[in-house]
Amino acid sequence: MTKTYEIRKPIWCAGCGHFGVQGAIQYALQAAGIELHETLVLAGIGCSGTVQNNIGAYGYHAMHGRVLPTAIGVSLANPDLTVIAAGGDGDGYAIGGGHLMHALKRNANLLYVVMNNGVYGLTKGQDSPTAKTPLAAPEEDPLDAMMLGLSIRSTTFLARAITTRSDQLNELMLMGLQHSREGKGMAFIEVLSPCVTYDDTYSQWMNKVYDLDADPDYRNDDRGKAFFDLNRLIEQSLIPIGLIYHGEHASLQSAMLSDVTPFHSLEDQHAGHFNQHMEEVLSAYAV
Amino acid sequence: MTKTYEIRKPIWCAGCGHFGVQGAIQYALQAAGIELHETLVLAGIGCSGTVQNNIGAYGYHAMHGRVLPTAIGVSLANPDLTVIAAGGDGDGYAIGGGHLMHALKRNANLLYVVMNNGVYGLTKGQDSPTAKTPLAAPEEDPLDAMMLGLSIRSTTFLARAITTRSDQLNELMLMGLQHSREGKGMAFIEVLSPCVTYDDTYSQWMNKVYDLDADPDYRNDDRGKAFFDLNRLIEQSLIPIGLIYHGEHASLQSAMLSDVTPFHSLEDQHAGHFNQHMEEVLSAYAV
Amino acid sequence: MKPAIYDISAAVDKDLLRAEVRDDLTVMVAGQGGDGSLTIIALLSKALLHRGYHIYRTSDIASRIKGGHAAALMRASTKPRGNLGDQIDILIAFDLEAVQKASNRLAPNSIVIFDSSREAMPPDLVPETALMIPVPFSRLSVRDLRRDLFKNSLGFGLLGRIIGLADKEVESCLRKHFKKLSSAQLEPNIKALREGQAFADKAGISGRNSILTLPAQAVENERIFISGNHAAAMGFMAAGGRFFAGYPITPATDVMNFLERNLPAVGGVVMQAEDELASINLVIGAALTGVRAMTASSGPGIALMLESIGHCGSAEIPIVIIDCQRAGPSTGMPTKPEQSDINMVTRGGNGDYPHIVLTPGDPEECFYGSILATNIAQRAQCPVILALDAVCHDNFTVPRFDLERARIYPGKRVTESDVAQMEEYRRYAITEDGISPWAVPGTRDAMNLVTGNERNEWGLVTTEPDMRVAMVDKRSRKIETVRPLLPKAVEWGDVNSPLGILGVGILGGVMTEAAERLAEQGLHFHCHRPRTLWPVLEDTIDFVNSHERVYVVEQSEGAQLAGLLKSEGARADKIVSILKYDGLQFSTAELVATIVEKERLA
Amino acid sequence: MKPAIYDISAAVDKDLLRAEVRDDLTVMVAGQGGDGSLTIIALLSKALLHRGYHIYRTSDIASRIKGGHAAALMRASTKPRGNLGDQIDILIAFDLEAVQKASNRLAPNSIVIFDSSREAMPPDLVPETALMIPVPFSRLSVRDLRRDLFKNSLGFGLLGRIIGLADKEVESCLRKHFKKLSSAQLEPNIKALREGQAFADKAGISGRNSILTLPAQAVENERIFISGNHAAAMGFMAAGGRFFAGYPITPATDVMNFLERNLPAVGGVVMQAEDELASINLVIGAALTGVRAMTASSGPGIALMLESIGHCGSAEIPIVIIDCQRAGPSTGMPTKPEQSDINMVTRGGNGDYPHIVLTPGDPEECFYGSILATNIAQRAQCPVILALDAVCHDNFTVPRFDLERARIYPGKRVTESDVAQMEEYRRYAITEDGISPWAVPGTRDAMNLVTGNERNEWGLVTTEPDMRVAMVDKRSRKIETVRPLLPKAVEWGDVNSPLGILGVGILGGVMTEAAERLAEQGLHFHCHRPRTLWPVLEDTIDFVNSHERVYVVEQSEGAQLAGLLKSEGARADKIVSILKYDGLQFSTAELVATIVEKERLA
Ligand SMILES: Cc1ncc(C[n+]2csc(CCOP(=O)(O)OP(=O)(O)O)c2C)c(N)n1
Ligand SMILES: Cc1ncc(C[n+]2csc(CCOP(=O)(O)OP(=O)(O)O)c2C)c(N)n1
Ligand code: SF4
Ligand code: SF4
Ligand SMILES: [Mg+2]
Ligand SMILES: [Mg+2]
Repeated sequence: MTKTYEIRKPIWCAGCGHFGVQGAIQYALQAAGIELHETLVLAGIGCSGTVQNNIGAYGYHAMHGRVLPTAIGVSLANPDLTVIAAGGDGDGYAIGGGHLMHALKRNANLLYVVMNNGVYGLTKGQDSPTAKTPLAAPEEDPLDAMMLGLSIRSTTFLARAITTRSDQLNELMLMGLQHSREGKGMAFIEVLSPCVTYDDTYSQWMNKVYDLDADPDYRNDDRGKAFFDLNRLIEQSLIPIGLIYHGEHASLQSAMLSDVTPFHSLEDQHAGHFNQHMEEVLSAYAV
Repeated sequence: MTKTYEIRKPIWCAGCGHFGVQGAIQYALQAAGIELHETLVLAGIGCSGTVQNNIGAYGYHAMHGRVLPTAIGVSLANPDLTVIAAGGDGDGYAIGGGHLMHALKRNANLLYVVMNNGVYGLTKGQDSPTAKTPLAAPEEDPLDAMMLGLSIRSTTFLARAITTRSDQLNELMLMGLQHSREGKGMAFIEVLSPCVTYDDTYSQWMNKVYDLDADPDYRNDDRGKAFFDLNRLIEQSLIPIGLIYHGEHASLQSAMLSDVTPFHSLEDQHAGHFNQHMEEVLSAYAV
Repeated sequence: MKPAIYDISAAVDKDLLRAEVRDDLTVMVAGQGGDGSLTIIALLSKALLHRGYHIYRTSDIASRIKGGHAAALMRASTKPRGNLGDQIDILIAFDLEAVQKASNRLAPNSIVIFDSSREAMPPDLVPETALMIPVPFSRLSVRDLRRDLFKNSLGFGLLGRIIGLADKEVESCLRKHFKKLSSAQLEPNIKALREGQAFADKAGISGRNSILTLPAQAVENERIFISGNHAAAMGFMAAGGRFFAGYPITPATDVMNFLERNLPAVGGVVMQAEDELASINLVIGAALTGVRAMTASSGPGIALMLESIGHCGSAEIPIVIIDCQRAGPSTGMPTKPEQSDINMVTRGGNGDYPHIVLTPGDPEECFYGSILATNIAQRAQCPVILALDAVCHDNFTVPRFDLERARIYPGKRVTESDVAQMEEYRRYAITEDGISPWAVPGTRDAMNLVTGNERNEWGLVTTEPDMRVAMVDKRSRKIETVRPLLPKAVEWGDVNSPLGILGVGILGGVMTEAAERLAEQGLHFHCHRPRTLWPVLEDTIDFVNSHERVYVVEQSEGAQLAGLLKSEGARADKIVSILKYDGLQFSTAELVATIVEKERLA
Repeated sequence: MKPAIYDISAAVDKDLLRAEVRDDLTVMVAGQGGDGSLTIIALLSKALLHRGYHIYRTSDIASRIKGGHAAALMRASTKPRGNLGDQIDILIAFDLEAVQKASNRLAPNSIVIFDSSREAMPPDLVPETALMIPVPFSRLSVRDLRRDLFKNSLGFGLLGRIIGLADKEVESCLRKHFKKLSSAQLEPNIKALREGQAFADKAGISGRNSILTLPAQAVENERIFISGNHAAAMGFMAAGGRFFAGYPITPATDVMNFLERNLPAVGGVVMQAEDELASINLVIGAALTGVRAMTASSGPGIALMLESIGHCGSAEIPIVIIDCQRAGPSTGMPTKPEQSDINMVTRGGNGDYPHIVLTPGDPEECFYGSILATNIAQRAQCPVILALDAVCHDNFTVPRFDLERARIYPGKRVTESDVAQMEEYRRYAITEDGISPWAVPGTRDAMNLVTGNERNEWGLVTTEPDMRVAMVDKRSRKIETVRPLLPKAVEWGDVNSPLGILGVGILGGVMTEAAERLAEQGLHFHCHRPRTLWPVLEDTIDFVNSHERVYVVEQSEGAQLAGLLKSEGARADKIVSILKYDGLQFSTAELVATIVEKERLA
């Protein structure tokens, strides 16, 4: 076998939540039987944004905040690839917030994993948009990306997990991966992934999570009710986890690629292939 | 009186919804008794982004998509000014989407008015994020900025109006202006403001609006229920208008400026004023 | 149709009806946005294209919504000319502003057709020797609901008579142009056309007794009439381009429009993104898979893309970017031309990154240049920028593009079977030519990492000084590798003259004509138009340094082109800058006068 | 405390305990992120500052999370030196990587203290003549929970003995450094310090019998020890800066941190924005009200701000931007220094826009330069950029800043009563000096419009060619108006020499030392360090053109500084570029060797 890059050992601090997230991605890829060479892991910039080096698939390190448009570009250009985008809460919710909103709206076939630790780990501990009491404006409420996801009508898969509950995390990761692989659209999974160095929230979060998967009354297929319930839980200072929403909506691929020739293989790109079309286009300009 | 710029006549197409929005802003300023020289109208880029020329207040033409951070900067630097930010749906929801999310989270004292026409008027009619059936991906659902606003916990004033119902529009505009003037935070008003040239939606929208203000069962102070109800209406292809949410939350100003000296007047800025503080700061570096 | 309406026109002096032969004619039609000026010029262009003329068509419109003042201009000539004539020979003015705008450019013997139902014409706006033809367009048009169409057709009918087109010719042109209209919609236009002709009859202007005439020209080669934007978009497709993402912005939106219409049919994808950051990163995503991908924008949007452009330079991702330059800085004047993004596109991003910038001079070069850009991006695995100026929106007559010349060079791509032969596969292998073999995601056993951090050959992040230097040097080498493929400058004029004129893009046309006229005055110039902006090619530096004095003509207040040349070794004491930044195009007369004056003082 | 642990150290050769006097010492401490290398160097710096030495302190850390390799370096010297010595005199190595990294820079008589409880030392890493002191740091430190603090204090105790500091001196230094710790927290550190001293005792190194000694120096003026980032942030405050918005990015975050701590107390606002686009537009908003406002970032973030910077140039909005340059392109090497944003900050945005770029060479210049930038932004109503290089994070000894010198010049501001005297008030009035009187929002009867579109004097959008030209020219004129206020270059060395050395920023130190040494070899140079990058000042162009040969030294592969000078008129044939882009700082020895070699070939 051709030698390729040596899978890097994670460079995270001992105890960092990101280890668990990486484990779940690896679990899901394996459980779904997806080959590494058919997988592209795109990551943002941050501590979280090194996960792509540790998996053995194709990896891409996006610019800070841009992992989602890049991942959508990949997913449209080569629908055969398994596309996993990953990044931190700073990457995804601060500088990348606008793209998140639009990615959720587009519903492209990809899995997006946010490692939410409430801080900017790599730049040494500034508050992220999910920080509990931001230094600058302590009365600002943290952003809840699941609520945001619910507010956008074309979302099809929204889930939150915590690294301390790895079974649930693994299961949700696998479901999300399959959702995207099956062409049902974008799976968005936020993982509570504490930063032990700059804001160790393990015990705080473990005490606050509320598992919707374990609540028989919760309906993850009803957007309005889901929002209502989440809002109530948040008002009680709880953090809802589990499969928050699961619905159906045309994916970006189904909307954009339904009638077109795939064009991702090199062989398709030879001159002459589309000459007739080009001649027609050109003729419209003929004098 | 010193002569200043000649208030420009609107350059919009006859029948453009934006006329009504401008009228409502003018109405609100007058009804609230706010002086024009104490008002800064910031506008984005787009057909909508010319409204600041037509009012007679101080005006600023922001870069495309950046009107909100600019407006927040103004509102923090000089809390005495009345700050009105305005722009189109392209400006506010596409390129400016990330800023919108964070502005809603910050809840600064300002009024933000989006003229939603579902198209990019100035660039000649491309689909905006609120377009009903976007050309590129016809199955994508339009963005509903009120739902988005509800999903962010620190929002305090969310309303939607339509230019054809000017009484309601005027009233909401006045309420929003007062909300921000009274230091209660950001008032976000989306106005359905049809573009007669590129997508004349007047009759379509007039038939679809559902007036929450007229619905005695609607509770605009209950975030969870409001979302639930809006979601139901949208699923019925209706467009909810009226005061969608009205709540309380610390404003950015109250969080950031409570204990500090105002620093917006030129007189405060002379050397010596803060010399003692500076000497202390400097001494920390003394050898 | 009440004959009364024709009474308004007065008969034209018989002496003028001599059907004077013209081989060069500049026409302007202007009025408010809804007046249909652009349509009349489009119709006239078509008619004269059929007669075998070279057409250059441009416009001058306000960046504001429908409405606002709009002028359309056209030049028909027997020689190809990429610019307008100095003077306007015929003006159709739907309002006073139109006359004011044209005023100082009207030829002494110009023909001015103006809307007599609006304001009165103030004195001194029009040369005394001009022929004035008052037409009550507005009054006539109130009779018709589709006001602008009516004005179009009426104006075109009259214009056809004035320049000696046959009524049949004119009508067929109109029918073709409106071929998408139903016959019920077409009918009033034909009627309006006839009214225009009847109006001419009344004024005594008939097929034989026209004022001017432009005899049919023999045409040797097939020609097309196209703008730079369309040509560049077409070139991208022809070179295998299959993914485009963009965000609307004047004057680049047209590229997206063109591709939205034409790319999906061959399996391509066109996406309108939420902003420019998304556009370019969507493009990067597509490019990562090996698909040829492009975006287009203008100054403000390109500025937002600079981090990403540098990233592609670093991470070795092939993308194509079109910058349709417009007058800056900031939002500037969105509908006005300039060449003032040269600094930005050549050296705007952070750090030192390899990339290539081409600057075509006409739609033909836009087409072949875009093919080259698309191929060379793959070849060098780096960003390639096409910097267009007014050429992006202006229409030119050019030889029909030869699709056979469009080749698709895959570059150093490696397939699964290639990889199977290799002991190890390193995405960023240090190679002699600076280009690393590239296996795209999906290729078995070739897994690799792509990053904008500095990295080792496998794509793993490193700051090890030797590896860093090796990587930077490798990236520089690839530009040297492709340098011989980059388009050299076009040179013409007097090779022996110690005096030179240098300019890029659309200025080629005005430089040509200016040099011709200067030669007539005994001032001989050697002309040079670079087509590659970055890297700056040797021939351009040599050109400057081997002449005594070189006029560097450009549309930028900051003399960006001159600065670029100097920074790459052109001698400052050789360069005399001629700058224009008023939002208008250079005219030949203006350029000639400036050079004559400067030569006098030199 | 079991005495057993001291048995591990061997006694040092008595002959070495001569307390050799040094006036220049370079020390490096390195290990994994948690090892506390930075603390030891900080403690040592403090101790030697007290002895009256000039200190230059820098670090070399991985951009990755806690952990990763980190080195801290310090030079103490009797002359002020803005760079490290060529060779490392003392190394404390917590792991093998540290020794490897330092290996080729170790002085022949260097002292190497290494952690003997980890890997064995491979041969040839350390000069044979070096003094090796093995210390089982890790083994010792397992006894302590706060491992890094322990290592710090132990290492510092030992180091103090080696360089002849009194135990009292060392302990008081430690107590001051850890003054925020509770006494319970402090206790183990004092214990560890004593262990370090006891270790020295065992090795025979005592107060008298030290290996080196750095005698106390007389200090004439008050001095401070500070980094460029802190100095620039302080200058901004001193010049009345009251609003800062930023987004974290290495190595600029420090500016935000400093201001978060210090600005609110005087009524200022510091905001962490959601991204760089928000940062700069928050700043623009504040600036619109007349408040002095600033942002800071590094390459990738500044790239995102270019549209906004050009906008401020166009719309005449005064803002200050700090670019803490780091090695690019793209994400590059975030913790490594470079000077490769010069193109971007001088000419990166779209169109031609007026602005100013300063590049200070040490923290003192950062402070006064930042004051100047803040004032001049108001004066010229345009963006001013401070382009910092490694000076941003490195610490220098500089004379205590004179706050009395900090003046706040309001520029052409007009108040309500001024306006009341005016017949009309036009925000963009065309003035001779290019600066228009400015009434901020809130001023009665002075309502005006601000826009990035081209505009007339009232701020109403226009494309009228004459107005356009008048506005562009006005904006250019204001740069000419403030040009005399811009800091000229610093020159030193042999004024009569035909040979020059030119470089900016932190390179001043290494240039100085190199020139001294070259002079010793009979090669005399005239040195020139520009402090204004844009506009390029005449004195710099003159310097290049009036010498026979000028070495332009810079940290950029693309020779950006040389290119900039050439584009503004410096003769290409005069310039010999010396480039460094391996992520390391220039060393004097390296620069001297390069120049000697090039001179030999010249
Ligand atoms: C354009 C740009 N701005 C800022 C940075 C600096 N930066 C690197 S990582 C990061 C934030 C990381 O936080 P997060 O995304 O939450 O990831 P974490 O480290 O917490 O996993 C920032 C601001 C950058 N690389 N690029
Ligand atoms: C950075 C940047 N990108 C693109 C543009 C071009 N542009 C101008 S207005 C506009 C959209 C306007 O749409 P909208 O905000 O909905 O306003 P409307 O005209 O519909 O009122 C765009 C894309 C720009 N000015 N700047
Ligand atoms: S700094 Fe925080 S987020 Fe980063 S690796 Fe360490 S624990 Fe994880
Ligand atoms: S184009 Fe549309 S949005 Fe713009 S002014 Fe006209 S009607 Fe209004
Ligand atoms: Mg984080
Ligand atoms: Mg719109």
